[in-house]
Amino acid sequence: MLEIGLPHYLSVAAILFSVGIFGIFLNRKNVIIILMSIELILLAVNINLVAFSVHLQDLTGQIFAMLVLTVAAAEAAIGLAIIVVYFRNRGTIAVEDINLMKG
Amino acid sequence: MIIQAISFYLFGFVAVAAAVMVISARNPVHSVLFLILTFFNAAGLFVLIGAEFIAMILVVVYVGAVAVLFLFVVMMLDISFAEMRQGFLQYLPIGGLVGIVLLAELLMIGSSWIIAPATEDLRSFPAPPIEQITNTHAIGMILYTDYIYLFQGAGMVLLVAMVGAIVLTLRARPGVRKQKISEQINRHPEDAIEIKKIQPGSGI
Amino acid sequence: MSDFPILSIVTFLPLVGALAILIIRGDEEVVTRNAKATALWTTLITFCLSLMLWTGFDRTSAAFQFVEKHSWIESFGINYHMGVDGISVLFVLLSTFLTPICVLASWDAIKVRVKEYMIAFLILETLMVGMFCALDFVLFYIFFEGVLIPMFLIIGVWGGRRRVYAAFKFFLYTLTGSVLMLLAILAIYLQAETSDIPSLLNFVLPANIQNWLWLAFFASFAVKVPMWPVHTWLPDAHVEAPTAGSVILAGVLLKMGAYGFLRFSVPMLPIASEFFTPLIFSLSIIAVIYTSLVALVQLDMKKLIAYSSVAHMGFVTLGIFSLNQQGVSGAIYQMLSHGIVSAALFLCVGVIYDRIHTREIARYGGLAERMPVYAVFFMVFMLASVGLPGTGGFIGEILVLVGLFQVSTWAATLAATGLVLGAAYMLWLYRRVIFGNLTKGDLKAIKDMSYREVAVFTPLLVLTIWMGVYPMPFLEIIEVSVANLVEQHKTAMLAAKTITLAGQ
Amino acid sequence: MLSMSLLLPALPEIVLACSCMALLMVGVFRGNNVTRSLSWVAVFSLLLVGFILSSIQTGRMTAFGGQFVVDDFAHFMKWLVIIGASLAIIMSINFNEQEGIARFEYPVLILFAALGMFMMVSANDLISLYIGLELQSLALYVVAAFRRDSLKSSEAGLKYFVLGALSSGMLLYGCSLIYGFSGTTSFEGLATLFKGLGGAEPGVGLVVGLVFLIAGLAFKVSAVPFHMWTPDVYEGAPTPVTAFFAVAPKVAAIALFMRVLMGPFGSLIAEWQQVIVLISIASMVLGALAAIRQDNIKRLLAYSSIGHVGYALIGLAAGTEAGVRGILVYMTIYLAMNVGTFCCVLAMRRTGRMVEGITDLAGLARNQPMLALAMAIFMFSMAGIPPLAGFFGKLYIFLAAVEAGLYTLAIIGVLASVVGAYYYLRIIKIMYFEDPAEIFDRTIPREVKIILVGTALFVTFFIIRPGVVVEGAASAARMLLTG
Amino acid sequence: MIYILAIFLPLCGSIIAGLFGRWLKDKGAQIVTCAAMLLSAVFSLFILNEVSLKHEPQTIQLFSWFVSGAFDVNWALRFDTLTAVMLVVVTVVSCAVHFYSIGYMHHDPSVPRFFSYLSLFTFFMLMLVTSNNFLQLFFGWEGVGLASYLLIGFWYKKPSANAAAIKAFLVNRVGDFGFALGILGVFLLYGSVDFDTVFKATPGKAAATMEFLGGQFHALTVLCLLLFIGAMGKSAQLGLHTWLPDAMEGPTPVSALIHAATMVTAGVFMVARLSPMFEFAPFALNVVCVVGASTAFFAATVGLCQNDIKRVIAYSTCSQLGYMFFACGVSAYAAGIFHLFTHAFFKALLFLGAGSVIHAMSSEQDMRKMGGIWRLIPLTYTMMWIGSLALAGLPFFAGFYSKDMVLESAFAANSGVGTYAFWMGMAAAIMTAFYSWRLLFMTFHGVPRADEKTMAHVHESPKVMTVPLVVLALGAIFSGYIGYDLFVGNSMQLFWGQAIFVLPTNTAIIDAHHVSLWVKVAPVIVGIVGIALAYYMYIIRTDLPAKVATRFGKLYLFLYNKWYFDELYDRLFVRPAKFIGEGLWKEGDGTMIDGLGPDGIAAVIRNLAGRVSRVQSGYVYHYAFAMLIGVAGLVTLYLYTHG
Repeated sequence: MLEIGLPHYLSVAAILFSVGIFGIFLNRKNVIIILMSIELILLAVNINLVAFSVHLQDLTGQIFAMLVLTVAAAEAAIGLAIIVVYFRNRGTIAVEDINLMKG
Repeated sequence: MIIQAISFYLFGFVAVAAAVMVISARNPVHSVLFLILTFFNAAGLFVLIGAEFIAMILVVVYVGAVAVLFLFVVMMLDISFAEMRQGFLQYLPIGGLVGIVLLAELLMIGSSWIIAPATEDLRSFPAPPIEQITNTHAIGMILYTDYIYLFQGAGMVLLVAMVGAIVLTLRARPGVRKQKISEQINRHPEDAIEIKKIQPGSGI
Repeated sequence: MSDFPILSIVTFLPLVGALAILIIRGDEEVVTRNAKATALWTTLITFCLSLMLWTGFDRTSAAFQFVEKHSWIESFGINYHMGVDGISVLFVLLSTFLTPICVLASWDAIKVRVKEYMIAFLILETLMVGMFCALDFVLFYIFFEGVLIPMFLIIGVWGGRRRVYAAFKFFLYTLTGSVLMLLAILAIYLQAETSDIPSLLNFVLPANIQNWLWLAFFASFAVKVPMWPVHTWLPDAHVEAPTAGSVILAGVLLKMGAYGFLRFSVPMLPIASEFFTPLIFSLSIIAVIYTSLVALVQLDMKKLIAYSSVAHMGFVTLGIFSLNQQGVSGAIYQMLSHGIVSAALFLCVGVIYDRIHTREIARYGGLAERMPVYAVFFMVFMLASVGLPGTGGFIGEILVLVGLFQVSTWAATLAATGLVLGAAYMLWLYRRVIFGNLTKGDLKAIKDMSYREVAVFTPLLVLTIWMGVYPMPFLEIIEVSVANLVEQHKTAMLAAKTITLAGQ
Repeated sequence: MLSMSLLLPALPEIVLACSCMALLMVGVFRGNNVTRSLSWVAVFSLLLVGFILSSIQTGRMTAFGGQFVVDDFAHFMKWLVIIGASLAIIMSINFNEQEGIARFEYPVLILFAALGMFMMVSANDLISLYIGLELQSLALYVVAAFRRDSLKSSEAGLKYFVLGALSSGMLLYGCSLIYGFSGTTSFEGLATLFKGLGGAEPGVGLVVGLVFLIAGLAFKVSAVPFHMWTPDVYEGAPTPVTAFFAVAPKVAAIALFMRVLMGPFGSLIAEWQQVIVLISIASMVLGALAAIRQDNIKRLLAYSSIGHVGYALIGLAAGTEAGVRGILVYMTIYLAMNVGTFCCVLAMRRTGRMVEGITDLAGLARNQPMLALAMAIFMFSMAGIPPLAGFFGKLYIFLAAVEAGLYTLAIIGVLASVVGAYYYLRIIKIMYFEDPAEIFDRTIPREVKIILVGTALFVTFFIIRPGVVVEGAASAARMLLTG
Repeated sequence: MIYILAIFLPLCGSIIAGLFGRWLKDKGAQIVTCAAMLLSAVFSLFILNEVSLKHEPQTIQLFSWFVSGAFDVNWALRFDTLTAVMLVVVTVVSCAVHFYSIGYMHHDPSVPRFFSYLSLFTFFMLMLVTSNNFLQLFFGWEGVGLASYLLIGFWYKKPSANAAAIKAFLVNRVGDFGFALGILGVFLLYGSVDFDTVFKATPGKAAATMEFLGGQFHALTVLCLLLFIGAMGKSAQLGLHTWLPDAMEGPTPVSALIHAATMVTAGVFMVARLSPMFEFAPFALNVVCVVGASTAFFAATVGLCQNDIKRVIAYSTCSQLGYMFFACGVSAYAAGIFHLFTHAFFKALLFLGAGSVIHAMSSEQDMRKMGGIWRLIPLTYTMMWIGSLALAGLPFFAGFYSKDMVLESAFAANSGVGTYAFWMGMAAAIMTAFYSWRLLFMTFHGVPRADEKTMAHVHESPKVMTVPLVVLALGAIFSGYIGYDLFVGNSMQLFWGQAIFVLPTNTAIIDAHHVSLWVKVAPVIVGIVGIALAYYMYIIRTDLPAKVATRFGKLYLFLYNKWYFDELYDRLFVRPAKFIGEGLWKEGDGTMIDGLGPDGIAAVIRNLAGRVSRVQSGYVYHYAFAMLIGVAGLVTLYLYTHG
């Protein structure tokens, strides 16, 4: 219990991952929350990667994590831009209102 | 060792708790703030494990850029929080069930993990001992050489993000007055004033 | 002669005609006229060319003749391989013979989109002929399945009131069967590492997979034949199709299924064929009796004839799976004569449909008074359908029964009841349409057949009688190949038995 | 110092990236009024890339320390991407002008997406896989919402983005597990590792990671149950974009799928075959079923593409060279059919406005027989009816399935294709059997017309020399498997 | 050449009249067909002379019909005595009927068609009798059925005629069904369908058995019974007789030719022709005998109560055919054929006479509306007397010789079935006499019951009709006397040659010459009794028939309604067939096959499609949820199967 090893980090990552996923499909209010959930997921991945990297004593994981961070930032930018565009058209970003197309 | 453990549990617990708050806070502004908290704690975890460069990047990029961007957009869009919808709990049982199953599975993998044999030989870039070279230094040595391809690729990703964000949100609004200094300086009287000769007594 | 690609020419000439029609431009009327003329000439020339098959066919050989072979998909060993033997050559002729008749029959009946109609028919001819000539499995399948496209359009565009339902039913029903066959073809291809039909005819497939493959083939061919209980697409398709569509459907397309049984199921899967013979017999006999009874109570002429087709094709399958000389020859002969006779019967319906625009039997009666010539033609074809000796229908039926009786007296007896029932519904139909008093107002002014119509019917009539009185020229062609087929089947069964015995 | 020869294998990508940036610059400085010429330049640069691709192509080569690989397989797929991207740009030129969204960023973004696809196709490392995927995805998110004043378009972009990001998350999570439990991200390393197992089961973590990875990739090819975005995005995005979505990303993603599963995880086929079979069946069945009730042609095509992916995955499930070959042939034909079909959709325009209802096609055969004929050819081809090209696609796929002994899968596949045939026929029915509706504008842009005719001819006459495509696919497949 | 001409001239006549009738007009068609027929008749007599009297039977091979493996069938004409006799019967009667028809049909609008049909019929009949194999026999068999169908339905506007035509064809088909199976069996047993081959091989197959419908039976018995079913159909024997009375809807000359003289006797001809087979199937012979005897009795009873003049004669025909069959059934084929021969003349005479009456009465056929016209049409009246006398078998008329011979043979067979046949025959004989004179008395005597207008029109028929009557009358008077010796008398063996085969043990026909006197006299006596009874009831006590009818109401109705055969068949076959057909169509095809098959599947798929579409709700979180379920499901699946 006191010996902090890889499983602990992986568990934290797994929990964060799950929280992120919960956030996506349980959220009815605001699309931005979904974006944040995604950030949580990516964070979980990064924790995984870094933990593994350290455990394996291999730098690839950290490089990977860094690239993930970069991409995540880009993704956030695009995502927010799309939300802004949507908001301009629809006047709301409530998740429940985004269902013009279905069937 | 104890300190390490305490720190881990502290960071870990706060990170998870903040994450839960992110998705459950009623006010999106609070969500963003909780997100920032999560990131800080994650950074703490990274430091704890010895990946200080990533930790710094996390703070700089995420807290400094991404989270602020979120905050900015949240503020800008100015959602009225009065009309909170119900229905959140409607899908909770089934959704929760599936989520928990998945979580359980992931945790199981995490705790009962077996690393494949022979991984020692497969490592592409063994991390040098921390005594010889720092984490940041080591990353710096390979990022621009061995990973130049991916680095450039990431650059393209950022470029696309930039182009995309502009293409989507930038609009040239008619009627917006902009200061064009070169034009102002280069103005000549001839351009600005037209002299009309008027016959006296004819009126305008 | 030997290197003259007659089969390819016969197959693809109609396609050339279709392209020619496609590029016809001008106003509606000119296009219509030219399209008709082009289609007629193309089909007639095709027919004349196909007569070379008749004259040049070596009647003493069971081998494939007029063979053409070009590599097509090299890495898979799939070739463009064409050829005919005694089993298929007559079907080629049947197709080329019926198509000009269809074109003529549609001359005035089709008034809208004539150009497209003719194109569809020409493409259909290419595919039909190609299917009978193909000596490569993949090639065969392409032709076999491709037929669906023009037929779907013909039924759907120029059909009757419920044409959409009928066209879909036809298409999806037959497609379902065919795709399963495709899997079987692939399995055979992988087993034998060739898709060349002549080679496959000599290839022995493992006994344990034969049954599955056979069932897959059955799914396709049984629908096409059609056998009970997968026949229900046929009445609908027939009723809704334009006259010429019904003619081709009954005349040629139904034969494709039976041809498939003959070409593939029996020679390639002998053990399974033997194993499933009781199934085929049961279904065929049910078909004969069941559909005859159903035909008895039909109110729509075309539907009645459609159901009669199912019954007649029941005889064909019975004949094929008798697996002896008379049965198989009879089945082929029955197909040919049914191709002519049912085609003619549909044309007969078409003649009056063109005038009164209804196929309801009750709307007719007493036509003999106003249309004596028509009555005669109709009578002859009706009798041929009944299987009266002296018409083509008889020879096929009696040969099938002769073959069948040697295998199973039960089957033969039950099948023979079809003779009685067949007579019942056809005569009753004839009586209700042709005989009786002419009371309906719109029939009083009905005109007898025009010269064009007589020209359409005469060759059919001549063939019907010819095939009944002097069938030898046709049987001669069939015999050797059938003998070969039956012989091979026997050898295969013998070999299979020996293996089983050795295994014990 | 990297010598040029080391960069040579990646020359097409480098050229493509440079032309992206160059075009961007030109656009920024010259503004939107050069969009048309810029689009053509983009097409030419794509062709130039293709030319370079063909001229440097010699066997299998890796670059950047093994993160990047080119071989016949990549070559084949890249050509498909080039074709798809070029056609998407050409199709959009007039469309965008008519819709008032003719902006120079469009061709640039398409080029970026193509670059991403190139990277995906040539990925030889989990990280390069991810970067390529993201590059492509980000560009696609943007073009999906490209008609930013349209609610539908922006909704499409939003949905695509949210779900795409989620899928990336899953994929990444999978990557992280794979990395963690194997110690490497390099495909070669993974392949060595799994071969070394000699058939023994790898760790649970690895396989779960693989499942997550598959889920992420399945999202990109829109396989069930990761398909839900497809209809909405197809419907909402501008039509040329939809056309692009329907072909190029699918080609790239399926290439990646093959690259990953057949390459490093090739010896783990027992672990993933079942998963792919399930996904494949679900895709075929759902694609066939859900399309039946559709009234919007783009939605219908979305479901159709889901179904097609299901078929392509059969080849993957076979896990053999024949399977890969089948997929390559299938994707080639699929590309032609879809581009052609979308050209027809582009032609559906009344008094200058797009119409997308299937019923709007009513009686098209009377008004515009040639357009209807082309559409009918594509529909029959998609239904897999010989002698059209679509049949050959299915033929090779099912050949692989039968060869691999996947009989149940094959049977479900063919039966689903029958159900699927229903809705293709329905379109033909509406065009040919029904009374004409209001007439469409007869102003089909010339480029679109040419593409239409070209694809229709390809689909129709594929039968004459199927060898050309098939042989290429065969050698590509061989190289993917044997290296 | 003459042989061939004799057969094919009628065909030529038929084709010419049929195809070119429009141009030839009535006259031309009549001339062509009658001339062809006349020539054919003359040739037939020549052939009879050559073949039977000079004993030169021969077979003319025409060409191969069809060959399939061992199944080898040729077109061939076989001429032996049996054929020659039939040829003469057919051509002579046909010729008479042709000429008669010129007068009878001259009002009809489609004369060429009628003559074409008549000649066509004759051709088929000739093909039938000259056939050299089973298939050709079948060809002629069905051909005459066709011609009969056409001629019965000649007046196609009359619904009853159409119904009768179809009935005739269908009932015949039922018989042919058996016949066809018989042929199949013959081929299976012998490997050939040529008469010569088959007959030669028969003794060797006497003990053979064959599998039929799951059981092993004596082969020849099975075959003969199957073939006999065919004969029953064609010759209207009990059970398959129902078509014959209805066939009277056709023009009267047709009834005379087809339904009295020629076609209906084809069954008898067949049994005689196949005597080499039947002889080895004693059980089948017994069946033939019983069926024949029963028919003779049954038809006679029905004949008692009919009111339609032609129907009476039709039932009489049916009854007489019964005689012929039971003669064959006791191996007295020669007697059967002899009766066939004489019967052809007098029955054709009766029909044509009846036709003459009908002609005179303006197409009235109901005897209850006739009466008292004998003075007006004396010649017809005479002819009817001659015909009736011959039918009743009064001495020195043709029927006397043949009928006696038949009855004596039955008696002499000295077997159970023979005795049954004899007594049935006797009973039929008395009824025959009764109804014949009932017919005469009701038609010609008593007070006229027709209306004024009809009576005013009554007139003797023209020459062209009466001359054939006279010719036939001559036949009816003398054919018995002339033929007796040849057919059944001392020259019998020589005359028939190989045409009829009788086992030496079956000696009925030879013994028939030596039966006790009462047997010889009895038929005559019962004939006279029958006539007297008729005289008493219809001339002296004209109120009696009605009383009898009411007294035995049930029986009368039973007989009047022909033993309810039609109703029975209607209930048993016709209605169920339609009912089942309707059921199979609507329920079987519609509800079951389509309902469960294409339509059902389509409905299910459409339903599923709707559900699937609803799942696509448009909400992002649903989509995400689907992905989550997907990935969780796959992971779980993996862990479940591999964990």
